[in-house]
Amino acid sequence: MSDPMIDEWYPVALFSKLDAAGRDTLLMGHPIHVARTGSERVAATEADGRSLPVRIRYGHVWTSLGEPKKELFDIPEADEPGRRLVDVGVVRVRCSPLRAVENFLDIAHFPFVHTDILGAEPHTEVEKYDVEIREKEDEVWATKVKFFQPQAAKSAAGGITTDYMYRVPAPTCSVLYKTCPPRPGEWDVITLFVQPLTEELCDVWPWMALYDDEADMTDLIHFQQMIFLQDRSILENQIPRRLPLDPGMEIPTRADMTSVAYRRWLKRHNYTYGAQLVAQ
Amino acid sequence: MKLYDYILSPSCYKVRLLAALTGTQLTLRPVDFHPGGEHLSPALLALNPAGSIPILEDGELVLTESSAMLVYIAAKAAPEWLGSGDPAESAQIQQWLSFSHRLTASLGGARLVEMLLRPGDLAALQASGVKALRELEAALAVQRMKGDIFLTGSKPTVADIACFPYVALAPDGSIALDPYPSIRLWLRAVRALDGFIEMPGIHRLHELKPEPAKETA
Amino acid sequence: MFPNNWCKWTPVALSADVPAGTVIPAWTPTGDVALWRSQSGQLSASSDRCPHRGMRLSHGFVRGEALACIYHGWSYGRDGACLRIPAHPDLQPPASINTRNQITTEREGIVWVVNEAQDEPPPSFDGYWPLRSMTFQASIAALEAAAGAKADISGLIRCTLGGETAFLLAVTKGEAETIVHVLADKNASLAQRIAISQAGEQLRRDAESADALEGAN
Amino acid sequence: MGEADRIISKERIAILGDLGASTFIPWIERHARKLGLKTSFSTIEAHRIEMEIEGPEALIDAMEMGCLLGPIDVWVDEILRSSNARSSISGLHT
Repeated sequence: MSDPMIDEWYPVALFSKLDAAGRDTLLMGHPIHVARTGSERVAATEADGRSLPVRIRYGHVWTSLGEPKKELFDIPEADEPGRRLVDVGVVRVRCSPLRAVENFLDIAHFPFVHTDILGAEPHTEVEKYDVEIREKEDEVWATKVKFFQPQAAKSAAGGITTDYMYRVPAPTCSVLYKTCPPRPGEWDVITLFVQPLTEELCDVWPWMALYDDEADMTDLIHFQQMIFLQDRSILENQIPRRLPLDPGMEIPTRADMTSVAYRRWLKRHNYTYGAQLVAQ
Repeated sequence: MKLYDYILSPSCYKVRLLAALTGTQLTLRPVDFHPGGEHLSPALLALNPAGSIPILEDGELVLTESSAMLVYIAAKAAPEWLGSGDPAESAQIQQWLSFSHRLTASLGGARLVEMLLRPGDLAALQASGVKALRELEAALAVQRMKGDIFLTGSKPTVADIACFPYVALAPDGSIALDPYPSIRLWLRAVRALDGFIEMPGIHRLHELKPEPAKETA
Repeated sequence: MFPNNWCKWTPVALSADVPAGTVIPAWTPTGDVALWRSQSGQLSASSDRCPHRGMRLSHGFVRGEALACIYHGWSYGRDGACLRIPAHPDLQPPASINTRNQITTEREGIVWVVNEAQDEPPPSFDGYWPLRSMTFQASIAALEAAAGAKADISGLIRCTLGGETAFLLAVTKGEAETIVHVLADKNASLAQRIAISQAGEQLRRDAESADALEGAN
Repeated sequence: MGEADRIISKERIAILGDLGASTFIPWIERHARKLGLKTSFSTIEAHRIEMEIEGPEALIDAMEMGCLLGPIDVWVDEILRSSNARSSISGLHT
């Protein structure tokens, strides 16, 4: 049975940084070349010369090794006027692409890994929140997530309880909506786009669409890079490297509800590239 | 003092760290090193033709080498970080400052390849990184036999700060620190210093804080 | 070499490399362990994997008498039982959530680990001074060839390093990796101990190049 | 909710889905043992398993989390608990 993940869209380059010489990279173990061919045009080709479908969205170039049955997922907020779109850049991580997404969906690690920024002891409790798999959209959603944060964003001055929503629209992509300190009632959008190089190696391309008129663009980039780099040593030291779809060697609790829903959704769709099927 | 800074740069972090440890105020000017490549922009090349960061400005003075910045900050704010003035000790501090450039080239090079996808011969960088770590481990083992924990004695100096970041972040370049017990204790001693600050990839020493008491309902 | 037919214990570290309130990674034939010493000085060897989500516990932290995981802060007592799940602060975790600790003991400055209870304690190396632990990217055979001596009945390789008598406790980690705990005579002076430590570096170079030559043939 | 984590409760749980694989019951028992929970099965069918579980609510929640995912050869549609009508993360019918 071929993995249906082959038909999904994946980020393979930052559009603003892609030139005519392009870049050689890997997608699910296959060497590919991505290069700019015009002011708004990009070509992606496999090693044998086969050209791959391309989309340019959310600051990134997207392609697929298979035949995508669905258009690249929509992030409506990306087109809202007044938002600042932030290309955060790429970071390579020696872990399963699925583990990178799962970690992004996790809040319980904030006090220990993002200490004094996204969380701090003694505020470690994860309160009940809602998780659902939206059938029409075929996406995982976690809503009514709340967590106390000493410095939730670059624009946050002090500690506040931050509201979150998480969305998984594709097996290696996640969109996070969080309270936007300068504009109560609006949500900042922070995404994690993951390029699966192999089942145990990935390139992570964070991207943001923020309401923040004050902060310097570089500050915004640095803040998000700082957060993600605090996670990197965790991701590279989880055993096994692949994401277990059988939790027999783990102990998920209610705080891991989003992780469980994400893994269930992967399992239902047979999205197993980067997954470990049997607990060992 | 104004520091042209990048949050993920261990060399910039050296300067931020010593400033924090000595109570020196820095004005940070973030540089979009990755993905923007701003360090190679005309404005920054005019300040530092080498195209590297950090850059430290203090009035007319412009410094472009992190070791020089450490010496400058220590001399201005906390001369004890330059050692006691004993000739042998001063020379050893200089030797470790020079050694730190080998760490930047090897461990730092491997990290740039592994983490930020910069071109480079990863296996060669890792091999020279391991060689440097073994040299450091051997030296620290001898220091411990003498009853000292830091590179040149019982007190930390700019030598320790110059070597600390790239060593602590060696795993970012897929170089394990597991085989180095003396390095591990030295890293911990630096991290436990009063006023220590972290950078991404170096976690908080949570053990220094007591377990939070259970909130009573 | 260890472990062997008569001794199931593995020497995993030197006591001095695990001071109170620290955790280090260590290797045993039955799996990696997070070797940690509580604030009161008690040693434990936990499986190096948090039962919650698989994070290596050797990256964690020791507070009081408990080892905590760096990822979500789950903490475990000396018997391996889970003590605290910070995401659910009011929950008293069941003892069945457990890090499955191995048995550990210390004798004369060497930490030994075994996975099931033994009638015999590990061998005593009274009269020796544990100097340092080193990892060789070399087989035990290459180590013995470089040292010019074979392990005796007690598992000890007695050789001359830097003109001084040294003793090596070798643990075979894999075909091409050996962990070596270097000991000196208890009466060795500081200068003699330093000489042995430095000469250990040459011993490693010799053993590793011997293996490399063999690989080239 | 903190209170509930300390109170020992007894719940009836029904697991619905494609549960026929012989691996599942031993898997559930093993997972319950790991959580220190007492379980007793009253129904074991290919599409429905019912059991009684006793322990702190947070651990019964954890049991629910584990079983929702389960071993790879089992698919759990949803888990019904006597304490709340339906699990909050079920509802995937494809």
